Parts: sequence; structure tokens; C-alpha cells
Amino acid sequence: DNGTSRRLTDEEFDRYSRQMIVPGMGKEGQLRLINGRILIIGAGGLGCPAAQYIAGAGVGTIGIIDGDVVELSNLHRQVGHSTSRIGMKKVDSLITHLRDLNPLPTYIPHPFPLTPQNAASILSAYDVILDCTDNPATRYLISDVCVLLGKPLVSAASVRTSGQLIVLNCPPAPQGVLADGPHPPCYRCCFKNPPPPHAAPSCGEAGILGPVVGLMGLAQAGEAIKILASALHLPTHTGEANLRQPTLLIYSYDLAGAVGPYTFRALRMAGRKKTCFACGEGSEGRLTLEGIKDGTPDYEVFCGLNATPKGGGL
Amino acid sequence: DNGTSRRLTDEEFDRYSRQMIVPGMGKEGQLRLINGRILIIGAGGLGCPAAQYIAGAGVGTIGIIDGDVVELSNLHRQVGHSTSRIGMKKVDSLITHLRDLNPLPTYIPHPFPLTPQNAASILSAYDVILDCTDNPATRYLISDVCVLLGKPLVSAASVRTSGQLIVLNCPPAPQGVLADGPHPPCYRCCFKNPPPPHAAPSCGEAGILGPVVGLMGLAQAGEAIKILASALHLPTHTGEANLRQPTLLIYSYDLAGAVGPYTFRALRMAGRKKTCFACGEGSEGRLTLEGIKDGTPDYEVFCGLNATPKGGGL
Amino acid sequence: MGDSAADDSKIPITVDFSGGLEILFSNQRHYALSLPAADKDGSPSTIKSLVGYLLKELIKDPRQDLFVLDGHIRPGILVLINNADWELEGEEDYELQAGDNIFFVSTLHGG
Amino acid sequence: MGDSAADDSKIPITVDFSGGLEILFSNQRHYALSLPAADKDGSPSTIKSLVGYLLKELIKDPRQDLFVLDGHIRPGILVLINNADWELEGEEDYELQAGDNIFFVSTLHGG
Ligand SMILES: [Zn+2]
Ligand SMILES: [Zn+2]
Repeated sequence: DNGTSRRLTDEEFDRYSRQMIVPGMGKEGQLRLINGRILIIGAGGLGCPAAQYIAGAGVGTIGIIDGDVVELSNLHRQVGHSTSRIGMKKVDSLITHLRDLNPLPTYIPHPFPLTPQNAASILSAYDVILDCTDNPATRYLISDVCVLLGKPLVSAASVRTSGQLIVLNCPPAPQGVLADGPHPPCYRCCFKNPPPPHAAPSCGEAGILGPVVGLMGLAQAGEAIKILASALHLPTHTGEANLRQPTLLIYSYDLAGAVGPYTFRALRMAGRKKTCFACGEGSEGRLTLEGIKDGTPDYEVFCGLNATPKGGGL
Repeated sequence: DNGTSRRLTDEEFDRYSRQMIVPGMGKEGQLRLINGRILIIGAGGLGCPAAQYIAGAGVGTIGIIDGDVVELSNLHRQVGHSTSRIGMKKVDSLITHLRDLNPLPTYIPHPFPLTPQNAASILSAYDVILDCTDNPATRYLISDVCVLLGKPLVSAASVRTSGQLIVLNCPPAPQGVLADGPHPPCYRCCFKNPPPPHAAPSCGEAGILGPVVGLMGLAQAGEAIKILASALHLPTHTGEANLRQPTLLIYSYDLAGAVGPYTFRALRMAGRKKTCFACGEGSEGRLTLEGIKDGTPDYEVFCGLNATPKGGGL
Repeated sequence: MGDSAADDSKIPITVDFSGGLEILFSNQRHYALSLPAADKDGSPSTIKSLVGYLLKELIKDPRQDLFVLDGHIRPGILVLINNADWELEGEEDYELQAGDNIFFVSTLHGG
Repeated sequence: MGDSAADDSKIPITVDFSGGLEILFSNQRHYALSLPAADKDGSPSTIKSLVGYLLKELIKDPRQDLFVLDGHIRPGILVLINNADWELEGEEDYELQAGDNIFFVSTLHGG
């Protein structure tokens, strides 16, 4: 029994009725959500809206990992926190909000940063991973661990007036396998090398508009919910071929102009690459869970290699 | 003095710092937001996320109008409410949430439905109007009043897995004026006749997915914020020409498939139409604020005219 | 479009449905179609010809009145020709060109 | 593209910037350009030729190293040829065609 045959409680029926009558969701999709486990890495501008809609939809187990505390300058965009919770751990603040929205899911706080040492043990307990973080080193770490654990990854990022979203590693293929492809890409397949540090500013340095990062986080929730509800991460599913055309969604918000043909663009990306460090040919020999724990690769060094600090980045 | 030359308080500086450093916003844009007044009509699936980001951004006066109370079946998508506030007026519930997010704006509750009798007096106190409602009759009413009062209108709608967004009447042109155009369209220019009632189901009847309606509401916040911050609704602004290419954004979420080239589409719409009942040639003779108050046109009849009730709508 | 290029009595076009209209068309949002280049009377195929073709060949749902009323696209459906409102292009009388994309969108009112 | 059609030594293309790269190009996200059809040595214009043209003619910001490092597009910039990853099309050696859209996107990491 995969848990999709039990009855729904009266409260579940009432609470989820409007989404259950959508064609393609139904009781089966709802039970897949209730039995599903999503990890949200980062409780900031992406993680807040993503968490609201994932909790609202009734995903049964929701983990949130973040080591930061709520600050006043977060609140223009991090709408799952509040002025009265400034100084609280972001994870606890967000879960407070989510629990009042929907008390039914199990919320699991991880109130500390994701590290090469703790990543595998945390990610292994979830079905779908959301990368809502804010730095290149953590993004490469998350993707590598997702490849090794076979987890689908919904990755988004946003700075200033731009946003990006891509679903990776879905459905997951074993590391190093290239036959019977194309297989879906990992983060390194799409973004082989990190930018020089001065060209990869954070939202703190370069600024960010709330509706831009919010929209990307909400789109992440939409992708995560469809993956769980339609079981798109399971290799046997008929949706597989569809998800194998990897697409990078680009959002270009224009503060001085209207929505237009360039506002949203869907870009065709390549699949798994033979030359990929993490999932390509021979990758089993260079990327392992044990190695990551022991400091290989060194993500900080990898993302700082090209460091030639200059004023003002992109 | 248009109020954009005062100093920001320390709290404002800290709270809005991350959006103020975005190119194009700056202190001037922030002060335009602080001096701006936005009315959100509908505190449901569109209005909740729109309000969160409009409040977060620091828009100084935020009115919300809705006559409904919070129900359990709202909460999967109406993330500005909560389980503990079930039974409360939606307007009061949402403002409770917003005030904790950002106590600085002035929140104005209108805890009753928008009607032909109260529409003009309410809308006249705001700079930008958001249509976050759920039925055709109210949508035509809002647009007509926006034409007559010269208010820009950010209109969105969502059912099941689809969403739509369009900025109307921006910058506003006087009713009936066709010279020196093209002028921006009103709702009736784009959507001349309502569908037969059985083809226009509500979210309650046809269902709705949280991330779909949420994304449209968030996109509305983005458009409203850019209109205020860049003063795009003022006829003298250089952004005018840009906003005069009216664009209908269509979101087609696919529960069974990945993001792709058809997920977002930007459609070129016509400008103000000579034949438009509300803003076209001779419209001053058939649509007035006094007439609307007195029941002409009758929006219920207009939207029920083609009524031939049948099972299951679109 | 490839293989129909040699047959010049056919026009390859794509047709999309959104806003719920896809439910009438087997829940499929995107179609690649090959239409006769001319109507029976020899005049070039138009949007009107396409609508006739959709009703005859493609619609599976019995609720055809949710798509066409009194011989015309029902109120509340937008028709886009290559991403532009069909009112910019001549409405039903627009003559189809190879490669055209015709997009039918049902207007939404929920929120 | 119109007026350059008569001059067959030019290729009309469009070039877009996103993810912050537009800041280097006068904060403009969309450009319609007319490029020489061949390099000085007579070989067809490629993405590499385009990058040279952008550095010579279009970039206004002195921080050219945010766009090109050691003669190549810097790490952290995606190049899309007609909406597809350039690795699907031959990367810098792709030969430009009339009407091509080349899209440069800086990879984002914030959240
Ligand atoms: Zn890879
Ligand atoms: Zn009009």
C-alpha cells in the first residue's frame, strides 16, 4: 500500500476540496501530497512563499532548514515572517506562520545552515528538495547531494529584477549512467562553473524586489506540488518524457515598463552531460557522499577560485 | 511638493533598504510607494499574496474590500488568512496578518461587497486599483468606474490551472477620447461580452490550485508596485508609450508536465476601441457615475443575458 | 510542419487552447494541424474554416456550445493570431498562412 | 530587420541581456543589430564575432571582465541561441543566421 488508498478525514476533504476538484489532482493526487515530504532549503525570499503554498496544499511533511534569524530588512519580501518575530530563528518564525495556516502537516525545523557534513543525512529524509538559498557554494552542494541520493531538485534564484527557475534531476537517474538517455541534467550540467565572486552578488548587496523573488518562490511551490501530486519523479511515470525536456524559466521584471514578450522566457537546456563532474561519465570516482563529508570537493574554494574582487558586481 | 523630497525615517531606511538599492527604485521610488494608495478588491486567492507584497514594499495606504468571512476551504490558497481566524471577516483577517508584517502603512478595511452604489466613492480615494474578484459582473463594474474616475486597473483572474493578467487604463485617458491615440484599453475593450454564465465557473465550482492563483496575485502586486514607483500612470511619464502596448499575460500550469514554452504567453491586445461601450466614441452618453449608482447598466443582467444553464462549465 | 510542405493544398498551423477550453479538446493544449488550403468554394481558408474543422474533426466533448454559439466563437473566448488579438488581424475572415499559431483562450473570472 | 535585407553583407539579429548583464549595456535588455556577414578573414560570422562586436561597439560599462574573461564569455553566463542552450548549437563557433536571437543571461544565486 502506497498510502494513496486511505479515506480522507472530513477536515481534509473540506480544506483541500477546491484543489481536489481540479482535473488531474483528485483524491489520489491529494493523498500523494499528504504522503509526500518536501525539504525547503532557505527560509528567505524564495522559501517563504514556497512554504506557504506547499503547506496550504497539504504536503504531509515539510522540512525547513536555515540558520539565520529574522531581520527588519527581510520583511519587505520574506512574507512568512513578521515584525513581532524579528530576532527569532527564521525556521521557527516561518513554521509559526505555517502552523496557523495549516496545522495538519508535520513541520520539521532544521535551525542551522546546510553544510557538506549534514547535507546528506538531512536531504535523505525527503522526496523533493527546494533550493531557496542565496549563494553559489550551497547551490552546488545541494545539487551534488541530490545526484547522489537520487532526489528531484527544484532550483530558483533571484536578484534585483531578475529570476530563474529550473527543475533538475527529475526523474532521478543513477549517477554516471548515460545509456538509455537523455537523462535530466543536474545543476552542474547547466551551470558548469560558478561566476567569479564579484559577479555573483547576493540580494543584500545588489538588492531585490519582493514580487520578483516571491514569484519565483511561488513557481517553485507549483513545480514541487506537481512533481509530488503527479508522481513525476518516479521513473515509471508517463510524464517522464515531458520532464526530460529541461527548461530554464527566466523572469525579467521591468520596473519602468509593462509586461511584454520578454518578461517570461522558457529556454531549452541540454540533458545530462557526459562531461559533468557530478553526474557524467566516471563521476562515481570523483563525487561521493563520503568525499563530500570529508571536504572533497571544497565548495568554498570552487566558488572562490576565480576571485578577483572588484567594485560592484552583477 | 509631491512628498517625494522628505527624509526617510531610520526604520524605513532599514526596512526598505534591499528594494531601494535596486536600479530604478531608489529613495524617490520608495517615497512614491509610501505616498501611494492602492485598493485591493477581493481578499481571496489573488488578493492575499498581492496584499502581502504591496504591504511589504511599503505602499502607504492600502485599502481592502471584501464582504466574505474566512472559511476552511479558503486556506489552501488564501495564505493571508489562518485557521485561527476562520469566521472572521476576510478584510480584518488579512489586515491582521499585514499589520504584523509591516505596521507602517495605513490599512483601510472595507468589510462589505463592492456594489454599483458604493464603488465610485470607494475607488476615488486610491491611485491604483487591483481587481482580485471572482465574478464577471463585479469585473465589468470595476472597469467602468476606473474609466470614469481615471484610475489604472491591474486585473487578474484564475481558475483551475490557468491564470490571466492585464494592466488596463494605464495611463488613464478621459472617457470617449480617441484622438492622439492609441489610448490604453479598458476591460470592455478587451472582453466585450461576458461568457454565458454556465461557461464562467468560479473557483468554488471548478477548483483552483494555490500556486496558480497565487502567482497571478503576486504578479499583480509587481505591476501595481511598478506603476506607483515609476509613476507609469501619469500621462507625462516617458514610460507611457511602453504601457500603451497592452499585453495579456496567460499562465497555463500543467499539473502533469514541466514548465515549457507554452507556460507563459504574452499576447498583444488592441488599444482603446472606438466601439467600446465604456470608453469609446459617445460613451459619455451611455456610461456615467450617476447612471451606475442608479442601476444603469445592470451588471447582473448584462452578465446573465446569455444564460442557458447547462451542466459543468469551463 | 516538415512533411506537409511538399503538399501545397495543405496549410500547416498550430492551434492552442487555454483557460479551460482544452477540456473540450481531449485535455490537450497544443495541436499541430494540417488544414486544407482552400474551402470547398475555392476561397482561401480562414479562421472561420478552422473553427468548422475543429468542430468536425477535433472536438470530442458534446458541449460544443461552450466553444461556438450561433455559428460564431462564443462570447468570453479570445482568439489570438500569432500572439495578437484577432481584432488586430481581421477576425474570422483572416486568411490562414503556413506556420500560423491560433490560440483560443477562455476568459477567466475566478480569483 | 527590414532595411538591411537589401544589403546581403549584413546579418540582422536580435540580442537580449538578462540577469543583470543589461546593466553593462546601457540598462537596455533588447537590441536589434545588423552584423557583418563575414569576419575580416572572410569566414562566416559566429557567436565569437558577435562577442567581439559587442565589446567594440555596444558595451558602455568599463567592467568588461563581467562579460568576457580571457577572451571567452565568463563563467556564470549562459548563452542561448534561439532559446536553446548554445551547447546544443555549437557554442562560440555557431554561425549566425539572419533573424537569430542571441540571449545572454547571468546566472543568479540570490534568494
Ligand atoms: Zn550533471
Ligand atoms: Zn473600453
